[in-house]
Amino acid sequence: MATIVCEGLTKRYGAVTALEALDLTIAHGEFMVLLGPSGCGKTTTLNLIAGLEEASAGRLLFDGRDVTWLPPHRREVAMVFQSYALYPNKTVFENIAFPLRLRRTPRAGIERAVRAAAEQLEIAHLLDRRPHQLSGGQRQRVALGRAIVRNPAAFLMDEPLSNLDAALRLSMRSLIKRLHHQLRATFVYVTHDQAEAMTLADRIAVMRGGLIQQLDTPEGIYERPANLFVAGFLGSPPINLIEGRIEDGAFRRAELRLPAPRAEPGREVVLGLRPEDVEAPAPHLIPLAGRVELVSPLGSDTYAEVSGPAGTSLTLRVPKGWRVREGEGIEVGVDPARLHLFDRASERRIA
Amino acid sequence: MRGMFARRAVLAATGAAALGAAGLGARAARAQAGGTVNFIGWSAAVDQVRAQISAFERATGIRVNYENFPWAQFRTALVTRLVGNAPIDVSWISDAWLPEFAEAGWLAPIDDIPELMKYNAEAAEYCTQSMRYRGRQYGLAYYGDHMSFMVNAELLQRAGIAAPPATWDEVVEASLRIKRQGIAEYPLLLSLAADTWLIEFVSALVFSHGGRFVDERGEAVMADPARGAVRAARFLREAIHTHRIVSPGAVETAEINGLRAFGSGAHAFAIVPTYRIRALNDPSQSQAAGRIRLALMPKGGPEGTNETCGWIRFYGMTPGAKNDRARRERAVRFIEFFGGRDTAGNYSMQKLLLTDLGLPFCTLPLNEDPEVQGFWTRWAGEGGGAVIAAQSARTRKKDVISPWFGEWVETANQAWQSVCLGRAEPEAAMRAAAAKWTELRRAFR
Amino acid sequence: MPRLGYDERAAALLVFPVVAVLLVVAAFPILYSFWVSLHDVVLTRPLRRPFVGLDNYLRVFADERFWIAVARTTVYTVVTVAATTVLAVLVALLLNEAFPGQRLLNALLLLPWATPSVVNGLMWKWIYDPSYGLLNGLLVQLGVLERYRAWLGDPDLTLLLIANAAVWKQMPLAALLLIVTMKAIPEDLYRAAKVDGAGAFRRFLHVTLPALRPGLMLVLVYETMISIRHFDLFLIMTQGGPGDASFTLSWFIYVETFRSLRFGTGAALSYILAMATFLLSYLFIRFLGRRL
Amino acid sequence: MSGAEDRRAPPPGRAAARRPVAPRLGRGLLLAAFSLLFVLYVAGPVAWLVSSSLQTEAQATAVPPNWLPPEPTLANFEAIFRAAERVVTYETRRQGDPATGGFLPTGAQNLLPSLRNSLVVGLWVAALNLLLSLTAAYAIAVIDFRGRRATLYTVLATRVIPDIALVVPLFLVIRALGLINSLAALVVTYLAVTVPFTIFILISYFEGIPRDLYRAARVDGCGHWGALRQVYLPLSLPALVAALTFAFLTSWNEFVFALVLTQNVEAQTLPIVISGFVMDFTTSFSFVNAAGVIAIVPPVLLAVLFQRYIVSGLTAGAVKG
Repeated sequence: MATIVCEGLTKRYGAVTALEALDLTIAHGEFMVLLGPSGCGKTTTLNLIAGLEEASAGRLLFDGRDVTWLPPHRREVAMVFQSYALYPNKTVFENIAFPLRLRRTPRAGIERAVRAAAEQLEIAHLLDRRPHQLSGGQRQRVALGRAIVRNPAAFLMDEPLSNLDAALRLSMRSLIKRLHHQLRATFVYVTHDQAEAMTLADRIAVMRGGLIQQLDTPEGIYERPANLFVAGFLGSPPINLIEGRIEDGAFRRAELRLPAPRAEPGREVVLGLRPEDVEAPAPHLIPLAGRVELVSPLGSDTYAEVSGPAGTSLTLRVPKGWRVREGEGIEVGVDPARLHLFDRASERRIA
Repeated sequence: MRGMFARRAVLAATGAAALGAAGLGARAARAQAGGTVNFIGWSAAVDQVRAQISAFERATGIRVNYENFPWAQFRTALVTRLVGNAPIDVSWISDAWLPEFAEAGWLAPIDDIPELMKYNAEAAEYCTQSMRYRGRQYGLAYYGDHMSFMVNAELLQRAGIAAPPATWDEVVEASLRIKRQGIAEYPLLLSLAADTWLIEFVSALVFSHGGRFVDERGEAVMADPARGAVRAARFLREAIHTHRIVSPGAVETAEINGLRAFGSGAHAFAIVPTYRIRALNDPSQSQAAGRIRLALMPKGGPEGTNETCGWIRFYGMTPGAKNDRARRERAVRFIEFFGGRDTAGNYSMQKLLLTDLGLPFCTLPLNEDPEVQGFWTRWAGEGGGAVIAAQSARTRKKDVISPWFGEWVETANQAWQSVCLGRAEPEAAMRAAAAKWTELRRAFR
Repeated sequence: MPRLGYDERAAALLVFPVVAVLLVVAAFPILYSFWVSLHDVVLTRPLRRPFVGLDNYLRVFADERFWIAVARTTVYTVVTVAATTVLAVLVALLLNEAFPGQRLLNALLLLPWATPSVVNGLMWKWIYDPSYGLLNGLLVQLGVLERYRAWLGDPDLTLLLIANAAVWKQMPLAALLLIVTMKAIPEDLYRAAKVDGAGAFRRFLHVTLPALRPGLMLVLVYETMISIRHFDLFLIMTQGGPGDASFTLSWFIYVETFRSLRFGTGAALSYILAMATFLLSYLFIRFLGRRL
Repeated sequence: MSGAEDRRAPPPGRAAARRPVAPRLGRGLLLAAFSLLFVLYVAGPVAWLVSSSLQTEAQATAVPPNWLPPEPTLANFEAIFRAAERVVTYETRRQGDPATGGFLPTGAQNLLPSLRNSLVVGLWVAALNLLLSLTAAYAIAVIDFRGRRATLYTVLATRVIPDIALVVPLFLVIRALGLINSLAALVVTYLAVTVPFTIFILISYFEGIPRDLYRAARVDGCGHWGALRQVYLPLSLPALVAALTFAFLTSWNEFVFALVLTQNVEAQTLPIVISGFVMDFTTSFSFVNAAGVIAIVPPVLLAVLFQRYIVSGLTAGAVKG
């Protein structure tokens, strides 16, 4: 179990910089999720922590010990992969036992540890099989088993659920969460799936272009996205973004006008409104009207695409109990406190 | 040994030492140990050499390490071994290589070794001359021979030809007659494959046309239309393409294959090394046995002569052997036992080579040996020995022997082959060969 | 200069043996050969090897044998490569079909490939033999020929006959490479073509051939590279003859080097051939690679 | 039965839906014809080689040829295996020129030693080649190190140079190393000849092995050697067998280097000795063909044995092209 500290960690491939001076401290026992689109540097970060790639600059500390130049097999980290990465020529038992064998664990110890891990993951009956005889979910359990059978400094997970179908993904997600609670170990989890990030993480690092955009708890990131990218990346359906400027303490775009008391006047801004942040009109809310273009019922919720004022096109969650039809008008209320304002030039959050 | 050690060090540096340890290393040095003579020759008379070796080993207690290579590869193999410092003591050498090898320092002169020089007194003069270069002698003869004109007497008789033709024109005439009568498709057999015999065959043709490749001063005269070379080339071309008395396959007929074809009785005339007469008249080796007779080389053209081309092969000693006392002593005894008299005082090897294979010798005293005289009568027929002796007196050594012979002969072979194929005019081909000669001669200085 | 990490140290260690062997047995000889090509090295005159600059190259270019050799090599290479490729495509098409006995044919295909080239040479020489050869026997028995004739001795046929021996040996590997490529063609493409109403020939033209491109590319480059440097067959079968009918560049190199013992010009010739091979492969990959 | 009858004679209107019998028959005939041609072309020459090796010299050189041995004899093979036993003295020598007499090339007794040399060299080359190209291919395919591309290109570039161009300098190098006429010289040379190609095959194959397996092995505790041994080695068996076969066959076949680098029976390989027969004074066709048959047997056995692997091993390397 370890605290992981990245100090100015940088990775370049020739002229391309995959990771730019990353500073990140992952506390002991913390579940850290690295979230971002492909190519954002999250997997590079994971590989650097694992030692699978060598840093071009910067330092990496495990519990204060400098491991920057330590090859992976001396770092004591365990890893789980999107492709499961089970050794096709070994049985399930041997797959799980493999790290222990490499550490010359006594035979009895291996037997015990593998059995225990298998029981915990409910794959004890599969131990004699080979990977190609298993389903995707079973394979990922085996991969998890191979990770937990040792006592690693950290668990590194590289999109472990991306290859599973939706239902399995949910159950595996809770399995991983349970494991984290039981093991109380440091987890670094890479994903591009915001739902996974939100449900699993103690903290999320949202990355883009080799830089951390925001590092915060899931709630913090959702509630106060640090910039346009983070705002746009989290939330489903995505946040509505409306360009405009600040005039007289309000956001203006043609006839649309929304209060923005703290923003300095004259600024070019982008206003963010999450689809779910609308309610039935009420006195303390700002009214917003438009015409319904498309209705998407999801069962639990219904979303509507609305052509709003000033030529905007918005996706809005239809308040509970409402019935809307395409082609009809709609009017909802927006809580000004839930509006997000970003500087258009710097894309940073203003309030 | 120091050299050996240094080599090993290099080896180790290149990571090959493991191979050496695994039994893959160079083993060449081993053969030097003990009382051993390292002798290499081409793969001819192998059984006779082996027989003589076992006698030599019994008589002297010196062991012989004998290796042989096919004649076609021999010169290359020998040269690369000499360059590669292989421990050779004695080797068979062709007269054609002598200037080249002597210049390169690969052969040691033996004229300061009286044990060997004393045999000159009993040897034919042309043999001794053929082993000399720049006034020094380089060996003792293995055998000396010349190209002979042979006829299949039976075919001649069937065609109603009484006496063997005396000129090449008569050969053409007789051949056409034989061909017309359907006795033989190609009455004249020539082996003109581009192997090492080609120069001897064409030299015999050139000489009998009264020609020369090179004059006394070493200038190429082969391209001179008035000298015999061009005439000989023209004869070849006409024989193949105009008269069709020589098979167009001659250019891929090696000496050995020609011998077989002649032995099968399919041809009336042939140019063959004299020593082949024994095989040709041996019923176990030849269907035409008993019918092959010798005649003087026909004369060609206005200046024709009965001259033919002769050659000698000899035992040569390497400088490495000569400069080492013990090795020299063994090598001298070996050369004497094979090229001179054996320990019992007999020319046993010369006699063995003659009686087994028909290889003519250079040692004059053996001519008086009744066994030898009986041999010629038996295999060359009545009077055969006399023809051989007469031809032998009309034998010239190759006039193209020079330090640049090895290079020149490649070009010359191609030129002659092109003529045979009808792909080059005789004049042009000879000009090309002459040009190469002049170029190499100039470059040599 | 960043420090050497574990990866680089391991890589250096793992690559070192190969690099060492190649340095000693390939790289050094290549450079040394260049040095030799600039000197007048004649083996029979071991004490004298003056620097002559590019003289050896000029000598070679001025030598009419060189241009003959270039012509012979060109003809031989073109014939061999073309015949090998066409035959290999046919054989690949045949063996890519499923039919009884196809496995046996597949095994037979390995026969020429596994035959040592020396044996290949003597086998064909034996078949072409003017006195006893099978080719003569066959043609006479079939009534095509009246009597036995010389084959390799015919300068107009020599190169073609040698090429035939080469094709026999090389075709299997080429066919194997093509079969492998064919197996990778998605079945859907054929189904689509069938639905579009394409017959067998059109399917070959519009589906198989384009998909074979990488395989054909490989075959062409590989066959060219080995055909242009063929040597064994020439030594065994004709020794450059008759006349200069099979006097190719590689045979010229052999003659110049090991018969004439002129290592200098031999090395220059070798360099010229190497450059030609290199250039040719490059051009192939550069231009044909796109269009084929 | 009647149902079948019905189907065979459909009403004229449904003719279009009938299975096209004629084209299928045509295809069968076409395949049969091509197969026959194929078998004749590919196996014919070898069959003739084998057939004539089982004949006496007279039978083999008969006109018209004996397609099959009239009385199959193993005399030629016996001669090869007995060649070394003979001791020659004045009494036991063969009289007459062996060129036309005994029909046994003088190099005959070198055949078995050369067979042994060929085997030794082939096996060493195969083994060392595997070791060398395995490690190098792993490093180049898997490890990200500076100079990786340069290494790959250098390795491949050495094969662009024609063998014949390397012969001269190689001869001089091997001579300088004092290795002329040793099997080691051949082994080292053949390694250089075969390694670039086998590295190429293995790299292509390694690149097909999921990268995650490598990462898993590394975090599980393998060093590079461990990853190579535990993951890449067991998973690339077909490519390894293909590489091994290739290396063995190449050194078994190789001629030019052996011709120049070896000098006698101590190091000469089979092709050299056999080519010697052809160029010797003595040419016994039936004997030479028997020697040829002996030279073909081991590689053919190997090729047929590993047929499956050769094809699948080549696959990865080929298709990428």
